[in-house]
Amino acid sequence: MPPRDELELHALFEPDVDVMNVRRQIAHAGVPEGSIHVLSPVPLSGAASDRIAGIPLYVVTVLAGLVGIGVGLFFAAGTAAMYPLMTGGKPIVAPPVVGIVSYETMMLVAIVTTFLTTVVKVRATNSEIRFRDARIDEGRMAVAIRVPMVGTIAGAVREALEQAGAIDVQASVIMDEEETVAQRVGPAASLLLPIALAGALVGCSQDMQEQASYQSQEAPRLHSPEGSIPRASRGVLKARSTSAGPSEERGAALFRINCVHCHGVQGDGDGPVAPYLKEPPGNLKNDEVRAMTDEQIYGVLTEGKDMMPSFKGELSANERLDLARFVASLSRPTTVRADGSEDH
Amino acid sequence: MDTRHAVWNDMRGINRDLLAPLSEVSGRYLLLVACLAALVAAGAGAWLYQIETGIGQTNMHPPIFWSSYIASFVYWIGVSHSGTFISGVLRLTKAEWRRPVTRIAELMTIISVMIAGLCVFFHLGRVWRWYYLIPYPNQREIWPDFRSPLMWDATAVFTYATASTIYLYLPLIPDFALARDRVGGWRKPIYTLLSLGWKGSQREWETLNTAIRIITPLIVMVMISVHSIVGWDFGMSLVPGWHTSIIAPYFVVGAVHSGLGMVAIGLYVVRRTYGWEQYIRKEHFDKLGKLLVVTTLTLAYLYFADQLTVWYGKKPDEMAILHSMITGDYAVPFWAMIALIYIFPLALLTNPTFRAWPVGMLCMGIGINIGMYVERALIIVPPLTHPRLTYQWSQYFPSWIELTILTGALALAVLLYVLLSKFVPLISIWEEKEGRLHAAAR
Amino acid sequence: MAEADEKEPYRWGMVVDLDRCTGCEACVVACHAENNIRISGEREAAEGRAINWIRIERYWEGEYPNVKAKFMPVLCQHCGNAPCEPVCPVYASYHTPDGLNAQVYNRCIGVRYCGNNCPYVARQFNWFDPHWDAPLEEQLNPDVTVRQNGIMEKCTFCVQRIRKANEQADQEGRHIRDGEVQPACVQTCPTSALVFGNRNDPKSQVSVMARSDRGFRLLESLGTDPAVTYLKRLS
Amino acid sequence: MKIKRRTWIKAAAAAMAAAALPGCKPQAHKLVPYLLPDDEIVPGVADWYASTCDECSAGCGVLVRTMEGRAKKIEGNPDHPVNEGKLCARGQAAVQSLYHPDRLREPRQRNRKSSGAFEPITWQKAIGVIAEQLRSAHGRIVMISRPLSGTSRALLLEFMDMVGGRLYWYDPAADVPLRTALSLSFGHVGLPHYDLAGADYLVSFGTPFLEQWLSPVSYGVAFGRMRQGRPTVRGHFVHIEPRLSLTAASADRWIPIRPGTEGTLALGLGHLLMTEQSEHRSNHLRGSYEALFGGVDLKRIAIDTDVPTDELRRLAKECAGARHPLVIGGGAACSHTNATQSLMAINGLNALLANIGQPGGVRFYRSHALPNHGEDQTVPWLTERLAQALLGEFESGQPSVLLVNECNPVFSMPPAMHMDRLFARASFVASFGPLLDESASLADVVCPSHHWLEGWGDHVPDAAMAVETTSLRQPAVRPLYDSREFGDTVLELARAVRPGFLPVKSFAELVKHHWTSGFGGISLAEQEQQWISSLQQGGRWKDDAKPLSVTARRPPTRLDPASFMGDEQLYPLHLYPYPSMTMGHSGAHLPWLQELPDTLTTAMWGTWVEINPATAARYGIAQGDIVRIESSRGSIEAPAMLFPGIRPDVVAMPVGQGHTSYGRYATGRGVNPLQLAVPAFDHESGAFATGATRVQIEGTGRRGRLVLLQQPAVDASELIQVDPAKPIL
Repeated sequence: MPPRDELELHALFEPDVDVMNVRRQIAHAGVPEGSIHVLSPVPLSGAASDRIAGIPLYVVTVLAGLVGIGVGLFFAAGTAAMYPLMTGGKPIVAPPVVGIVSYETMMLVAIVTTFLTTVVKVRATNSEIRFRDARIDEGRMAVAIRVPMVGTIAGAVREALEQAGAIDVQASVIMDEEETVAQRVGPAASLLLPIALAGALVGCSQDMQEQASYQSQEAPRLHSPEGSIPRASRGVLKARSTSAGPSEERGAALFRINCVHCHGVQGDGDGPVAPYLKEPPGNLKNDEVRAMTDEQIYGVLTEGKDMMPSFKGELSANERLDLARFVASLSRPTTVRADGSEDH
Repeated sequence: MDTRHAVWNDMRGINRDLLAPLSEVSGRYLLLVACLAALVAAGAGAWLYQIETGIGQTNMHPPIFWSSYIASFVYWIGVSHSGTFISGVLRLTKAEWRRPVTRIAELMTIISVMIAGLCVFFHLGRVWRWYYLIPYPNQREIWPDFRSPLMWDATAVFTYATASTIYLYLPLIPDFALARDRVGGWRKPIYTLLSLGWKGSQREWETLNTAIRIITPLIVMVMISVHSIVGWDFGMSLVPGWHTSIIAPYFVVGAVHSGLGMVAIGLYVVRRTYGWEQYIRKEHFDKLGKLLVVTTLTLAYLYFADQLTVWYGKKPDEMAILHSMITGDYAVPFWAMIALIYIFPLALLTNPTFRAWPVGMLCMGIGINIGMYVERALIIVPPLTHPRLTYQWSQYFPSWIELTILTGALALAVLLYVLLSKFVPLISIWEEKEGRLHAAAR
Repeated sequence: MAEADEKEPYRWGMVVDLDRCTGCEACVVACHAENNIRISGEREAAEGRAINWIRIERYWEGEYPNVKAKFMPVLCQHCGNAPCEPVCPVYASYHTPDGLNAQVYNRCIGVRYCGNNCPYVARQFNWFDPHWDAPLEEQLNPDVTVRQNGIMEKCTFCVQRIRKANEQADQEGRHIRDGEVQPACVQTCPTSALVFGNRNDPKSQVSVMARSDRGFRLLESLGTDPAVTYLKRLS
Repeated sequence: MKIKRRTWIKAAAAAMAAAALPGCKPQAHKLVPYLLPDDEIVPGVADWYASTCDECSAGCGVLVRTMEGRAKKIEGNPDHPVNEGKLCARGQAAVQSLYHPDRLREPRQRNRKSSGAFEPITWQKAIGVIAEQLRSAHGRIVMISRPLSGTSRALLLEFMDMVGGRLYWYDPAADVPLRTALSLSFGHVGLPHYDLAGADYLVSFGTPFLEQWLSPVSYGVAFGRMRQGRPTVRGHFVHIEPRLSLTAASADRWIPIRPGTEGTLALGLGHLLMTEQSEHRSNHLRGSYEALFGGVDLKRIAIDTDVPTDELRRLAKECAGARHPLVIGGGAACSHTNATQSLMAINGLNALLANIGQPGGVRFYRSHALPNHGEDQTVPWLTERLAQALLGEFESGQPSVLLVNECNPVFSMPPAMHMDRLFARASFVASFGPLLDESASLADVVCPSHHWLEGWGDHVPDAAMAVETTSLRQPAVRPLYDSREFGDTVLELARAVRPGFLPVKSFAELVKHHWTSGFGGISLAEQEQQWISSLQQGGRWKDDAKPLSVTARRPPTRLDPASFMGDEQLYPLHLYPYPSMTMGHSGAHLPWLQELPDTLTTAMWGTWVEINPATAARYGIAQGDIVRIESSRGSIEAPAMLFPGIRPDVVAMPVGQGHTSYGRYATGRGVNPLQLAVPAFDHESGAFATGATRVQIEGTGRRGRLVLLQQPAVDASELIQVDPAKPIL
């Protein structure tokens, strides 16, 4: 709305004035029909009403209604199709349900859009008029005309108004107004703040994260009773269904996981940790180990030997047996195959 | 012609009368606000106690999972329909006597919808997780289940709340403009904002009237859909006594019936406190009484149809409920309800002198509302206390926590109404003027 | 009857032989021990809030001296068309592919419509937070969530046992054998009145017994298609 | 109110920041690794320990699910012959007795003279004090213990021989008259094996075998088989009892006889079997039973027992016609002054029906035990008459030391026996139970023993079984408190009195020694292997038990009518106290059992009195009213329960509640009906006739509080349904 040098004339009339006649006179005085506004405390029926520009309101409502149905379809049908969860044997997308929800959203969007259009239209029309005399509400009529400052139209219109019986005519120059936008939005922002804060509070409760029951590895840790043997005990050797590969492979795998860092990849006792230990880890290929039976190696694995810790808690009995067999195979003269390659 | 002229001159008097409540604040008013605030505080305290310790503070137990909170929710939604029904239908039928009544009724609508929403929160077991009901995108890829009648409820009540706020606000714009020019102080900037710079030009009037003419039928349709959905909350279940096809129309008519009662109360109170005898005339009470007779007859017919089929059909699980109401544990509230919402209205409202007697209409309004509250409770509780497996039959009576919270909610409603009456002119000023002009023109 | 879906190998169901049930309620205590069900105490029990996922209903028939007491173990029937599922606004109650009516505790906001809609009153509600005097909480089963107040709970056919059996069977590359997974109540019932198994497998014991001419289903006329079949008592 | 654009942007930014505030982290969960890895515990994986339940003397095999050292759940051991993988409610609730909040945490001593409060003391001091008393008692020692078996029984016998004391078993649910009748009839000490699973026609005289009787789970499993176990046969079951008990509810027919006339009915049945139905049954026994069943007037019997003669004839005809008839007696039949005689008559019926030793009948097996278990010594039962004699002895100036192990005579014996006076008179009392119950609170020194889930032991079933079973008990969790194994306490006491009592280091080793020595001559390693496999299996059960051929020695010669205490006019009704089906005599301290609704009345957390609706109407009593029940010994009050399944001249009350000191869940809850019991004993066995008291009832006008599962929170729920279809319009 660039500031223009214009003048706004206000004429106050008695309620029983013939509005149509006044309007004709002003038009006759050279003012275009569009810039004459008749102000009244109540809607005047029939003739005095100005034509309304722009698309009729009911079209907006109908269009908004269709959009509303689309929104309803998305919410009820679209989401159900995206996250299909069976409930009560009912179809994932149930037509009557989608119908009801779409009906509601249609109404919602239609009414809200109609309202917003009305607000825009009302703002648009009354922004052209600058001044409103409080006495209109006490049973007076008023006519507001906007005329260019320069030129004789203003004087001609003022006369026509006095002739038509105006009680009081005023004129006011149109001022520049740009801060109204901020004026409008400031209170809205302050409204936003509490809502954002309230939203923040909600995400803070931790239902059922703190369980009364003891989760695994939660303090205080208890030990199993001495002497008792559970049904599927780890400490008792049992004939095992050969689920994984042969015993050698399992032994090798366990060796790689548990023993390599001290006894070295080949079992020579030169593992990466060896230099830092007080006593060097045993070389598994020396003859002392070769002389040991599988059971003895199994014993060392179970109880541990001087620096070496007991693996009773780490490995089950069968795992220790596989490991013992593998260690034995390391130091025993490997059965030389026909092609001379050693059997590791 | 001179009467029209008299009307024009009298507009100043109308402004003065109808804007009077906005300006003076009497000692009695402050006392009323104080004690209402105390009641609301008690209710809020009881609610926090219930949230803190658990919803076990109520007297609910299996098989009774719904009780007084849902009964209050249905009651307040029912009362909220009065506003839309009266202003909507009366505007559609262009009944002249609607003018002073519409805004009083619409204000009730807004407030009771809010209280209804609040009752839902009282009812939730984990109320701090209410936002699971909102369809917001989340990484858990889970969404509210729109197949549940409660989600229809959520959508419908949200739509209804927004629509009725708009329907209240539109006719208020001219009155805000009028108030903007006459009331100073902290309310002036708010009025300025809310009046959208209203000047009263014919084009604005035309836009406003078309908007109201468009939204009126829509909001009546929304009103009917919302209370049918509230009815379907019960209709969709397998509970004997709830699963009936008549429940939707029955709820809608019930809503209007209790709504009209509440409007009658509103009219009498506003008229009595502000002395607006010549605005709210006996004629209004008479017309309201006529409407009440219509709703009473329809409601009686629907209720009789429902219970007749149960009684004649003699299905054991439904008969048990009927028995518990007619002769069993719930006989006293049942017969009190029958008297309050059917017998007294039919007996008294049919004779014109009673209808025109405001105090009578006040008592009738109060009676109908108490009766309808008990009726909602009797729709919910007896069927739940008599499930099909007789082993689980039980009893229920609200606990003191529930009663405190619900009285707090009622006090909050009245408090909001009383506070709003200081901010919004209770009778639509321009419609009053327009009405008088029309009357004078005839 | 929801049709047996080939893709999904399991559809769990139970048979209750009323001719064997003596009302000894070992199943009730076993269920309390397995599923961390709270001790509600006298006051809460008097208010009708004692939580039992399975209860033995006793109905009197006849007058003294020829009076009879008939027992009816009632638990969640895991219905095919469960009335409690579509009414939940937040999907806290839905039907799993293997035929269980699942109750998601973290999702439930306590609207309690499912409680109303269950004709068997099989759903229980947590009105207050549970409390165990120390050191009773040592006994709580870590595989089952301890529910807080505001949440609906019900029999889950000991879903933690079913899932463990699923994992075990997948690990060994086979289907779950008939009778391998048993809820706590079925396992401890002295007279073996409760039988649990896969209704998709016609040769499983539960399918065979369900076809017995003594078989009936509780409140079958409501069309809920319950997964629990009762066998009529003969005396 | 002008806000510049810039200020507005700042406000919006602040709002956004506020929204991002709440990153409140959940509480940190610490994972605590083991310092020394535990060889059995894998985090998140359960260990299953096979053990034997010790909540009652049946000894069912259990598997205890333990997660990281905490017992979570008890389940039946599928391989165990007693319960075949099943468990009763009490067995399932045993985990709560392990973690019971009121368990004694360390030995305590009470100074009788001073305040009487218990102060904690060390184990050495406790053992020292008790040993000192044992030494100075010079043989005047009485030990009352729950019935033990296996190694603990042998150890206790040896200990008592060593200190020269007298040992009595005491168990309120022991049905002593039945055992006496069996030993008089068949000269055999142990309980036979009633083969329900094989029977096709069962007549039960008051036997609560589906509630808590001898071995409830094995009878439950057998009943299941009797009903639906066989494709073509469905066992028929008739129950004869004044009250419709839980067992009667599962019967095809319930016959409500007048209390105390079970024996008379048996006579009538025997007479009919010998005369009218004789062609069905071989009557080689006719001679020996002629005296008893011969001269009997059926009409007289019909009047006495209030059972019409055609009912009696029908019973006899069906009994004789059945292929595997079985007659069992016990429970209610044991609670009268003619209990033993009635039971001998009832057992006589089995002899008449020639089902002794037959499948589906009464089968006797050679009682077996591991070597050196001293099975030849029989330990006498502490009957109430014997307790009265003991009291007389103590009061006549010869008080001796009293040792009490895991039983509560002060509460379970009727108060008329004045057990509290016996405890007061004793020179010194020591108690070894886990809880401070009524008896322990009168003791001078209390030494808590391990819970059975924390200790070692073995168990030989009380009743004979087709499979020779010995089950083992191993700890599933480490002991929670400073308690000791009962066996260890006995060993230490013995060594304190006489050093070098037994070479073993601990009771666990003693059990292992008994078991491994029993495996015969195999190498040490093999013995260890056998021991481990027994522990994993939960015991040892060879499948063939050697049947014992038994002949009916001395048939009963006469049957006296039951006598009742209290004047007929003043006290017209019979009091019928029965062990509560959920808690039994000693389960009141467990919250799960308190909360378990009694299936018939659906009442929980309290005591009630069951009255026939007609009688209640006559006295003007409604459901839930407080009723005063009065006998010549006193009066108590309890809420009334209208109970259609009881004779009009009988009022029944559950026994098990009314504790004064038994943990927070039982103390001060409910009322003990045995307070009304007037002293009357069964002639032969000396057991207290709890059913021999006459009472009067009257409404007090006050409303009681009945906590019901059925029709919850309904204060005046009539149990008898008003027929909803009754036309009212």
